[in-house]
Amino acid sequence: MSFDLKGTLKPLTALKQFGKKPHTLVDVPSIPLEASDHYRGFHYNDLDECIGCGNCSTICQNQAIDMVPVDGIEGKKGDSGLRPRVDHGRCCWCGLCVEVCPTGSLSLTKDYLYVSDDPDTFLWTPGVDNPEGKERISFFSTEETSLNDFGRIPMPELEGMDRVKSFAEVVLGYNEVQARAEASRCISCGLCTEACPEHMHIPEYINAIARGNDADAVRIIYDNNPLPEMCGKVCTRRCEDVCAIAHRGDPIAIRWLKRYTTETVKNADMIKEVVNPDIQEPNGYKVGIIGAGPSGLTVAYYLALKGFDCTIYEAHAKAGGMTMYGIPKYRFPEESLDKQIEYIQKIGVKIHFNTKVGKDISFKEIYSKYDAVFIGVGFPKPWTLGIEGEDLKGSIQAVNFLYEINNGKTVDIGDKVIVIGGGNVAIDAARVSARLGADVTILYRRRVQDMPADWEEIEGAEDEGIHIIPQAIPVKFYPDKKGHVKAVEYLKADMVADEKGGRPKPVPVEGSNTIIEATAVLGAIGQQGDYSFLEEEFSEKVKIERGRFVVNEKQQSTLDKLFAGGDAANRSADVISAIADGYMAVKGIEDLLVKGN
Amino acid sequence: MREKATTLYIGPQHPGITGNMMVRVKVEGDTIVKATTEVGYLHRSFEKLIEKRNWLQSFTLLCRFCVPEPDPVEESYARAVELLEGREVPERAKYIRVLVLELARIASYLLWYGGQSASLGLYTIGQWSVGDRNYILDLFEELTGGRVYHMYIWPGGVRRDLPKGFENKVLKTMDYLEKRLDDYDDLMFDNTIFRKRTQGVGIIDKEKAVEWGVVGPPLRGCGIRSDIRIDDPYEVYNKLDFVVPVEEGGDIWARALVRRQEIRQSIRIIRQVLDNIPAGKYYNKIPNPQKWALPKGDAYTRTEAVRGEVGMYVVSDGGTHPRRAHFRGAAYVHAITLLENLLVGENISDIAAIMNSLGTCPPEIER
Amino acid sequence: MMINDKNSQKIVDIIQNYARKHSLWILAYGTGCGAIEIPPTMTSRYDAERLGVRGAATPRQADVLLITGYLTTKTLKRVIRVYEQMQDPKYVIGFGSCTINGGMYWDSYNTIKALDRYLPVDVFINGCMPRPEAVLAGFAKLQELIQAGKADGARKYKENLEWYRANQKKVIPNWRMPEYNW
Amino acid sequence: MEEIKSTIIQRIKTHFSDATEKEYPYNRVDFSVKKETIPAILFYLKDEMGFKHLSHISCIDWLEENEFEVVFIVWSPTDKIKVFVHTRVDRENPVMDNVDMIWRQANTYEREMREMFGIQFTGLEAPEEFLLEDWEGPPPMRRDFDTEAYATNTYWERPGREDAKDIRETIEKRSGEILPDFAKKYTR
Repeated sequence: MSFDLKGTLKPLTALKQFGKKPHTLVDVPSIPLEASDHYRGFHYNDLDECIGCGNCSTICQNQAIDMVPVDGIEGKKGDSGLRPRVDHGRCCWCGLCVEVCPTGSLSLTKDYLYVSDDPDTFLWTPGVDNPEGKERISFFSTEETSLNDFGRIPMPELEGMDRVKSFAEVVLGYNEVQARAEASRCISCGLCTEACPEHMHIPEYINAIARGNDADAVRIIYDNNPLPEMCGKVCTRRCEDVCAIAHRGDPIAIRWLKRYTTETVKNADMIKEVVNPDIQEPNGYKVGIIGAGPSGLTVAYYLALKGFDCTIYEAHAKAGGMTMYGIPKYRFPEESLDKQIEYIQKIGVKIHFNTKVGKDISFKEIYSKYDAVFIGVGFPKPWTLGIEGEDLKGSIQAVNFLYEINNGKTVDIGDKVIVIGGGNVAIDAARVSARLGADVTILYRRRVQDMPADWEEIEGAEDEGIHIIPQAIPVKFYPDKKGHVKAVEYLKADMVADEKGGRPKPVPVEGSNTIIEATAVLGAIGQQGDYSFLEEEFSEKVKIERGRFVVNEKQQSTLDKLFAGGDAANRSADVISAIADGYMAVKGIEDLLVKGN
Repeated sequence: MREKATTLYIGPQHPGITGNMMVRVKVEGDTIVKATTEVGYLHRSFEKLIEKRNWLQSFTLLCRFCVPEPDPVEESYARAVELLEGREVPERAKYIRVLVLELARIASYLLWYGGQSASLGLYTIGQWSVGDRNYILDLFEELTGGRVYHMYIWPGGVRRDLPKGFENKVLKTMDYLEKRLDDYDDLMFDNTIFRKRTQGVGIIDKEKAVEWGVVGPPLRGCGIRSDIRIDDPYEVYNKLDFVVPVEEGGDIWARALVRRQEIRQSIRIIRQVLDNIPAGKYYNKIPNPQKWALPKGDAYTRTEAVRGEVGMYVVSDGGTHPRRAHFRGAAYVHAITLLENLLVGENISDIAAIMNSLGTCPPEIER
Repeated sequence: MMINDKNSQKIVDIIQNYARKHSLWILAYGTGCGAIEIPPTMTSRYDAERLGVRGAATPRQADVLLITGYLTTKTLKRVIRVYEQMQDPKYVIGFGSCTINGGMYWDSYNTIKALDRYLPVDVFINGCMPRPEAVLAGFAKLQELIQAGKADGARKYKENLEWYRANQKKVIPNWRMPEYNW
Repeated sequence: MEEIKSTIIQRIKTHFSDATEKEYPYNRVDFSVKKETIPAILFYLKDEMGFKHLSHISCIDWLEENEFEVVFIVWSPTDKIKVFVHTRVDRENPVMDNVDMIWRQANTYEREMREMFGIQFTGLEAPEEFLLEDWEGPPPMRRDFDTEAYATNTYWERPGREDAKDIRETIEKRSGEILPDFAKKYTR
């Protein structure tokens, strides 16, 4: 074996490193090294931003995240009141919880040092136990990086200027692919269920849609809502306001998904087949219901399922109440209402049409004939403006206008219509007028963003070429020679902040009078109740405050066997609240009659 | 005179810097006559656990298959999922992935420098190379947020874009490393101890190599030019200019030489990537992970890691959870059947060196 | 060393603990994935030897058993045996989430979840995986505890041997191990 | 590429009448065969068609169909093509032919499948235990084995997880919503 001189000496070149500055970080561990700018260290949670949706807890494959109550944080609508607590004996610092956090409140910090001899101290709540973490956030999600799907699947609609040509339904509805995709965006937190007056099982039916099981979705929906197609089309959807995804993106289209599901069942027979309700044997109790609006129908449906004998008295020729006569057909076609009413009738509910209580039948008779009575008569009477010229020809109440149109009649409104008000009725009236060929202007006394109408409706109106004049207070209607309305004078208003902290008030500006021409004026500033059917002996006993029945949490009025719901009892003035009232009244009536309390 | 055979247990505490496994060797004198491996010290049952993990959650788990070099596993999984779903990956993401993979390759080779030389009693190189490896890990930390487990390559692209000024930092580190590699050479490849202990030791038969399932540097050390980056190209490797080094001999020395050249090729690839990386999106967003279902089917993707072919066989039953994500590690073949074969006739003092040169990685065997 | 006089014993303890804390030899038994951060800790950048921490080849020479991450039941068996072979004073460091509450292997059928049920752990280091700085901080903490005389896991183990043994035998069905005579 | 693929399909189909093929757009061809054909088809692929490299062997438990699927993935270094050979094995009586004489490393895969799925390979010579030690439960990779339940029963876990479920219950409690039973399977 020969001696390898080069190979023996070469390693000695390591000596040339002698005297060079070492790589060693001599300060560690007494001064820990600062982690890099994107380091995934311990969690930090912004407690105010966090809504406790629990998505972090769901994504955590290590089950390291628990949702726990935290001192000083109260739950409210859109906030569960719980905050994530992280078990650092489970955490793997993958940061998926950060990527799926819908609000972006959860983040990771640069801190990574924690050493202890007690293994139980590794369980702590980010944000509560490390408030200093706020300054050290290094790994966070933005709208761009977040794994939540923030973009809503656009709803197919008729084009703005096409749709004013007819009363065809504007919204075309999702097809199956679109519905599955939209349902897949949902993170199933369930925050929405609390905001819904009826507490519908939203995450469950959306999950059923996402998994491709529409029949189950329908069944879940019918569990506490007998008029889902109505809700699917015209609901005020408070659920979407609190949607977790809405914090950084478009809320899940809960309403459209419900609409999609209900459209998969084509007729009343199919509904019955799919829902397959468990109808109980008749129990002998009889319940009378006044008004076939949403609340009345709900009461009738669920009581009928429980074996009660239900009879509805309806003044008009068709059921549905305001949803039938107040909502234009391009939003809510008659067929879809008919389908649902037919289904409810199939369950065994009797409806007497064209029977106005107080005229065709007395309230007293109903009250004595039935074991319990539910009043869901709604607000049929419009408020008036109380200004000069309001009773001129051509000045029409918007509700009446919509009633006539929905009844298939014609109303002469000319070609220049002014609508007064900013609620859904105002927008509906405006859009109907546009469909009748008129040039429409809406006068509203507050700003556009203050309008109580749905933003989708407002946008829809704008798309259809309807002008909105905000901060305009009408003061006078001018007649032409024939006594027909000719023009409207209004004052511009300034928005003045309310001292008590309420919403800003419009204050008219003197001398800002403007006059615009009109061939018709539609007033839509609200409706009120009409309880003239109550005989004196009842109206004395039943307490009515500010135009509404005073009811307890079971919708029971001051008379034991009299229940009330819908607009006649609550202030929400929407379909879903009416249904919720009906659902509660069912419990109340059942408790009263069957359980006896 | 025939000596009596004795049985020795090498392990389970790290026979080389390799991970926990045991080799039971029967020796006559100090020559091995029979070797049996025993594994299972690191079996965490990943493939069982993913039954309860969805497609996204699985990704954080699967990268832990191989600790020294997790990125090829992430890459394989991400690509398998993309293949199943038909998801496109932006061009920029592909370049970033190559950058990450090559950085991981370098980091892993630096660890190998330490392990291979330490297994032969040369400790200085390890002090240097493992220390220098920290500079690569610093880059990873800045890019991905983690030193060891990056969880960076995921289905659809990569998790975050390159931070500002990152390219320059990479180039600086590469310049530094290139100089250091020459220092390592002085101590390792020019060292007579290293030569004498590696040349002619642990020879793999070239004729049988492919059949035996040899892949990666050991196969190239047998004189067979085989590299998945070229044979079955993925990401943007077919757009990059690099050489797959080949050495004849099939012994530890040849394998070491292959690795020595490969680390330089990786630096070359990284420079090209940084020159050519396009602007644009780095990620095609996946849907809501809770409800992300993949179409029914299966996919097998292969990636060239430092140990050779690593692959991921992913099966979907159409649901939100993987039906199966079966990992194929190079060590699965190298460290069991091949090692048992190779050790026969060798000296016991070479066991650690042979294991290191094969890229033994028990966590990827046992999963 | 035992001295009858209380005050002298105190001084002896202080000197003894001081000596002990500056010579922590860790057993080179990287049990889980955490082993990957040990080479950086020991090499030039972090250079744990500054703290008196260095590797030891056999259990008899080692002071510290570093459990670097998850332990499968198969490894646990070996680890227990190794621990019992170690000479006093001896310490156990639990390294990473998996030793605290199972980490990401919380539902795995083959790994133990809480290390302190099976071995007396003196210090837990958080992280998955902990950075070398955290490892060094863990050693610093251990040194602190040793100086304060609180790192008495080995004593706890002896006193509660039955409890530990029962836990160990629950997860290791086939014990087949020599019982060390304590 | 397409040419090579069709040649492969043709050759395999003429030799093995029970092989059904499935084509993929990239360099992959799949065959499904009866389990008895496996050694023969693998021999043929390796010795006659140049598929020298055994890339992978995998097994999938199709519990619903009461079958195991065993997949062999082979690679031809010359043609640069992957061939997948699928076969199905009855789950109740999982017996298959051993193929480790074709590729020695198949031995390791078969040991693992024997341990993890309980598939028996006739003539397999290997130590009984592979990854597990003193395992008494069912083969763990079978889908009917519940690892979470096993882990909870066997290992002690640190207490502290009070609400592993969801915030849904909290909200339900607050709002008074009553979730019907049939809907519960859709709660996350």
